[in-house]
Amino acid sequence: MSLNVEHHESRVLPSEKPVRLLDNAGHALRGPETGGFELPATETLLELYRRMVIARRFDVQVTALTKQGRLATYPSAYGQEACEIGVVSAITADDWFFPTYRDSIALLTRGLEPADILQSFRGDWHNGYDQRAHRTAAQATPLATQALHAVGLAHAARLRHDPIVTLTYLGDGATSEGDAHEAFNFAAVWQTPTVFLVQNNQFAISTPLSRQSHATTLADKAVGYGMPGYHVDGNDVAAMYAVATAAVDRARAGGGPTLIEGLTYRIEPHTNSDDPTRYRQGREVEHWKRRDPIERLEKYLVSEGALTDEVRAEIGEAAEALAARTREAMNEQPELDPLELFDHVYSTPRTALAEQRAALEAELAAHRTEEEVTAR
Amino acid sequence: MSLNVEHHESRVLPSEKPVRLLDNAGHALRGPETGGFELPATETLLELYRRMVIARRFDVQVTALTKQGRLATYPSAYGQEACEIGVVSAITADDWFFPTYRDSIALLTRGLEPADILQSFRGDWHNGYDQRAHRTAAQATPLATQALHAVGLAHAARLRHDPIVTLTYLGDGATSEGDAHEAFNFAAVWQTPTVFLVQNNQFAISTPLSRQSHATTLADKAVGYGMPGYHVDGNDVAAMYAVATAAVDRARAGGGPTLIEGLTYRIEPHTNSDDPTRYRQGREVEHWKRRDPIERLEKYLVSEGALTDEVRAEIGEAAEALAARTREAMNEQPELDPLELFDHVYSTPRTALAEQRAALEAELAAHRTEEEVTAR
Amino acid sequence: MSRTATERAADAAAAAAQPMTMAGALNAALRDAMEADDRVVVYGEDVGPLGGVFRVTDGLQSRFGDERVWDSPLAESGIIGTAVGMAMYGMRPVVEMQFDAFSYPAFEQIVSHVAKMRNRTKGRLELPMVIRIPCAGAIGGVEHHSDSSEAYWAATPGLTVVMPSNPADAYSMLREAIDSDDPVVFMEPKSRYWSKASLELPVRTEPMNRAKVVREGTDVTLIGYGPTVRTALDAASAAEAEGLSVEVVDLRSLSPFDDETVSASVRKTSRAAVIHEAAQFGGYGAEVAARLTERNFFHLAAPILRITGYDIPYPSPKLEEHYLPTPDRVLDALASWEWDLA
Amino acid sequence: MSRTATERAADAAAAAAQPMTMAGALNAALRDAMEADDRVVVYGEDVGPLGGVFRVTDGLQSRFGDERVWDSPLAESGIIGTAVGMAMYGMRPVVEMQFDAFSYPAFEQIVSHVAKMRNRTKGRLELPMVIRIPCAGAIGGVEHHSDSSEAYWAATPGLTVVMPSNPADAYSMLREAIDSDDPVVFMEPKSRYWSKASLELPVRTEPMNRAKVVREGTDVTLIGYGPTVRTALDAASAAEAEGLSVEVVDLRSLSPFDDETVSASVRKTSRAAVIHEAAQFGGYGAEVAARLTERNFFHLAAPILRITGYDIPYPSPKLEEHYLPTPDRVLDALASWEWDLA
Ligand SMILES: Cc1ncc(C[n+]2csc(CCOP(=O)(O)OP(=O)(O)O)c2C)c(N)n1
Ligand SMILES: Cc1ncc(C[n+]2csc(CCOP(=O)(O)OP(=O)(O)O)c2C)c(N)n1
Ligand SMILES: [Mg+2]
Ligand SMILES: [Mg+2]
Repeated sequence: MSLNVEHHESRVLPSEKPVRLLDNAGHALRGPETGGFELPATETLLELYRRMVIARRFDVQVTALTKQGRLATYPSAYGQEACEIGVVSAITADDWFFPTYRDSIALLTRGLEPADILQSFRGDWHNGYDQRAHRTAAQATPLATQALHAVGLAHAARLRHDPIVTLTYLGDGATSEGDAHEAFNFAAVWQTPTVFLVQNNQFAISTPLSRQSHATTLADKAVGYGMPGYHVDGNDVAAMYAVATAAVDRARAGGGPTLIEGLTYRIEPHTNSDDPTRYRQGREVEHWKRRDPIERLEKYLVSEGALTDEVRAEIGEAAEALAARTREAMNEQPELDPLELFDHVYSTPRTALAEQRAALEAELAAHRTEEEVTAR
Repeated sequence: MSLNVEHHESRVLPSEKPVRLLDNAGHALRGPETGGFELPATETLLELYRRMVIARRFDVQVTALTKQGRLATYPSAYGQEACEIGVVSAITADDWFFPTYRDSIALLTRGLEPADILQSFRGDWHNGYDQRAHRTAAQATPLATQALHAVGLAHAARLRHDPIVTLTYLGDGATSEGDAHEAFNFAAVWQTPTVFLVQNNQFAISTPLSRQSHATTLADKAVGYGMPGYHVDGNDVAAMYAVATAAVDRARAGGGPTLIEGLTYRIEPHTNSDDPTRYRQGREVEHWKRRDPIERLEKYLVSEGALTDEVRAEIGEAAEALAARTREAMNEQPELDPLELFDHVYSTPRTALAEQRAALEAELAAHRTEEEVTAR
Repeated sequence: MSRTATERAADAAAAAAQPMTMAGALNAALRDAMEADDRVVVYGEDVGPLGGVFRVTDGLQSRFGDERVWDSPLAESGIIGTAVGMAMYGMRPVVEMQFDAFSYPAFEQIVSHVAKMRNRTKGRLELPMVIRIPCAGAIGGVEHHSDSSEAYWAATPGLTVVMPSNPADAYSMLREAIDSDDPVVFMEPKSRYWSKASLELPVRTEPMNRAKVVREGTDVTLIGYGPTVRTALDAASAAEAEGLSVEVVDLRSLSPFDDETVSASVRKTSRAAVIHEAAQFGGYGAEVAARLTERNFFHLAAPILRITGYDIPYPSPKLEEHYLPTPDRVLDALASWEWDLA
Repeated sequence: MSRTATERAADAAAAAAQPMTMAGALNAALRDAMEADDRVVVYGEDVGPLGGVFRVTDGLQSRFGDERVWDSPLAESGIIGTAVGMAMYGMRPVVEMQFDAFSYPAFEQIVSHVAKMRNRTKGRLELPMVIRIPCAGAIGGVEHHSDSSEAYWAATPGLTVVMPSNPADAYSMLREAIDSDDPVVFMEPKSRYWSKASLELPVRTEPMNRAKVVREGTDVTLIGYGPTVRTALDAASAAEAEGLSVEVVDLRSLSPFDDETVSASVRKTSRAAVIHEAAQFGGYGAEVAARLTERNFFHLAAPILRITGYDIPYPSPKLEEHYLPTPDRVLDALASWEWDLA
């Protein structure tokens, strides 16, 4: 599958109606709504389904653990699985991924261990996985900053003639930041192999999209950079995957960056410490729950006879196993070494830090002695 | 005159061919190239001509004075008069203007005194005019930052129900800055009465447009904010004035912001300390000199019989008088009081600053005594 | 027994006084400032219906409408840059940066414009604006949520930088900051948001540019601001048990620095330590130590100590306890001096 | 008379040695680093055909091609942010911020990522990148062209901050910065760009994290960095005429601070002053004074002085002479002490 020719050759406005391959009842669509994209093969969709189900189970589990106080915070992606999983599934293990705090489930799909993903949210250390090994950057908190890293890394790879692609996620709110603009622009000017996914979940914490942008679609922004932009139904994993795959292919072939907007909805609060009743109606949430991305694909797969009870059971088991592994991991409280605080700041050792480290070491030793004395 | 209806109601790509009302030979155009804009009345054009001629004389004079060392630096707008004068002429004295370092001649048109405009370039003080009295902000150096000020001020005026408009200029290079993006976005979301003029003079110091943007036109950026964008021949003052007037009217009527790109060329070096031979061909400069905005309008006005020898002579005299006033002003070396350095930092007095002021005062007094002693 | 007028007034005050958190006091200050002056507007990320992530702007939008209080797009440079324009037009914007680290995108607007506008225009254009920054750590925040940015602002001429440590000051200083014709960086220690005091509004404490001796003592001066005033007071109480008389100064204003009050205390005690959460190297404590030493060198019995965070990025939640300057660490530092206690 | 090998080598060196400006030395360092390591790339605003507004990158693009040296779009956060990505991939980007004040849009990328990446990833991801910043004033620059931003960077844990004062150090330290696995903020004093020295390349001076005693003396230590080393040396010569023996230390590295070298000097002389262009309040000199006092209090005969810019925004060209710490001002400060000269 390849992107429409027009998008290569000239500037075209993204369609106002989002690109969609499956409607909410799980029926395959034809005609202009598909934007010329083809429905992925059933086995591909089944695999996406599997990943989404597992991802959601994980997400629900972590939210529960967070409520139990096991984690300091957790930004849920419940309801955004079509974006989260559909797009990250379009890149290979050799490609680099630049996620945000919201995108833990995409990391899971990328093969990272729950224990490693959640280290930062549990509060052990700011980042808990080997970025280079997984070709997955730390989940960025300062909004839109990671998009520039994705562009820079893509450019470096291009200079090295490595045929990799970088993929970065950002939120609707993050598109307002200067860094988003600079990332889009650098990518377009340098023609880097970068795919930007804007997950338009319609809220930035409490701030609705209408206070964030006056554009018809967020994909419209692509026009101003001379790059193709796609406005896609973000609850249709078939469409998300198809558009992302085309964008990734194009990037890998030297065709430059693409901006994809997935129109979706944040079902859960922003994080566990948020109170969405202050700024939105339960009705709206209910409306979007009825457009659940997993159910939509499920209906299609069932109608195609691809999702048998057997497969469903197998997926369910895998999901439960993962949830159990996640619980176990979060019930462990690894011993952290406070002295490690000093060990990674610089590669070149510093006397002042060594002094401070020694001071803390003495303090800890004194504390231990005190405890021993008290214990006796 | 009003803007095309489509621009209000829906998103439309700016025309790839710049909007133009007079061709390079000074012939009035008809048809699609005009973008539906009408040629301003001849007396308006004559007034614009007058302003441009005076502006250029000033610009040439200041460049000469700078070469003579009278000024620390001067960024010339030679060749950009259609943008500089055409657009600023579309606002009233009650509106606010937010210029850059490049836009001295627009300030001149706005009625500011050469001596006041040039204070900063001569190095006396960072800003030399009463911004509030002239409703003209300081000429901004940090690129694109002033665009946000323009949006904020417009929003404040709107909240106060004052029917004013804010106009800000920025360069092609400045559109790459995060602040440009944030300004466009805030203006569109808040629907502020703001007109953005991007003077695309095709260079940011030495960096050509192709290294700055991959967009078909810089006006395309408007689409991503849901605001109208116009790509205009920046050497056609008739077009610049017509489009700007329509945008100003629309803004004043509550229709929100507009982005105007004027496609022009920087004839002079970036500033006096620049060496353009390092990055561009003399031929290119010659090519653009042949598209001179003043000559173009002159041809039209002559053909219309509006530019008589008498008028020409009168304008020439006014221009020479201004040049003379500028020379005089720059030949004066006003006595600066170093102690004033401490007087304007805070409105609330600070003991530490008073101490430092006293120290400098003592130092200056000691120095004067020393000089007197030496002189005797 | 008949009651005096003073007694009756005191009773009325006590009746009007109400227990209030620092977040509540700040909220009240915003409300009262907005009532008093319709040029005051409040905007930033999530300050509208949500009332800010710390609820400091709670209820303001429903009270004053969305032309006085609104959610801006998510862009800090945009927030500060537009506030500059609004202040140029005579408004008095009070804007919020959600956390210290998220003020960094606005650094250019703050340093190159907010701080410089008045001087640039020879006082013809003032920028009466307040930049509220929930600051510092000790709240178990994940990365980027516990920075201490005060050294950056304090090092920038043209800015006024203040940080209250308690609800009464929070109210009073915020009112004063909003009334000021100078731009004020108003830093709110997050870990103190839920600290309580009984307040009778509108409470007015000392002018915001003055430091305050919050505990008298004779042996040593502990200098704190924001969250570390509590630390200093706790350390002082503990030290008292060991026979040490500790004076505690709450700086309140970081820029300007109240040389008079702080130097007087240091001259009295001849020993001092400054306490802050930020890293030590290049931190605000360096200025405190340097200027107090310059001005009081021959009155000092020992160098001024800095009891601070380490020279490392702020740690993750589980490790922050080892980073923060605790009362224990303060006591250890005091113990490092030789005391000849009676 | 037969010549020794040493003599011959010295001759060859003298023959190879060439007069060079600091700008030229930096240019040569970039060229040699790029020759030595093809992971080194150079980009920023106008660094290509123009060679940078100070010509530090002159000729590099024509030598190495535009895949090694190129003009980026005009966006500083974009420059630093993409450099982070490039360094993550194993490149060694050397990027230029055109002036101090134009690094401010990149503040968030520098403080929240460049400084924190290594620590965040427990050393798994290093960012070997160099951020070149032409810094400070005294060049008659209009507003925003003469800021001194070093206090901001030095206060940020995770950054290494250095500033050469002469062509030999400029070459040597830039080579070392590029070779470092840590991100380095490399500050180049604009007013010294045209200062000259005779250099034999590749010159290697002391390690970049060490301070250097550039003039020996016994009565007082003047501590400078970048442009103020010259100021200190000039003041020292003038003071000599008045019988004062002045030692001058060139800090070279602002973070880390070379406590060993500087403390040794201060212990020897018992008096010290630090000189910088930036405003005094919260400036880098505060850290210098604070830490030297902490470590050498009982060796000091007087408080450490700070001879600096005033606490105001950097002035316009015609007034900067009154702002800058001149040798005269240094001499005045020294004269304020009571000397018992033989
Ligand atoms: C530069 C910056 N400013 C503010 C914040 C605080 N913050 C964290 S998430 C968030 C909302 C982001 O919304 P969006 O980009 O739509 O992503 P979502 O959370 O909806 O996935 C805000 C304001 C931040 N992390 N970084
Ligand atoms: C934030 C910032 N970065 C860099 C600079 C240095 N600088 C001054 S003018 C200029 C080029 C601007 O080009 P453009 O916006 O096209 O305007 P022009 O000079 O062509 O009118 C640069 C890089 C600056 N002033 N501000
Ligand atoms: Mg969102
Ligand atoms: Mg330009």
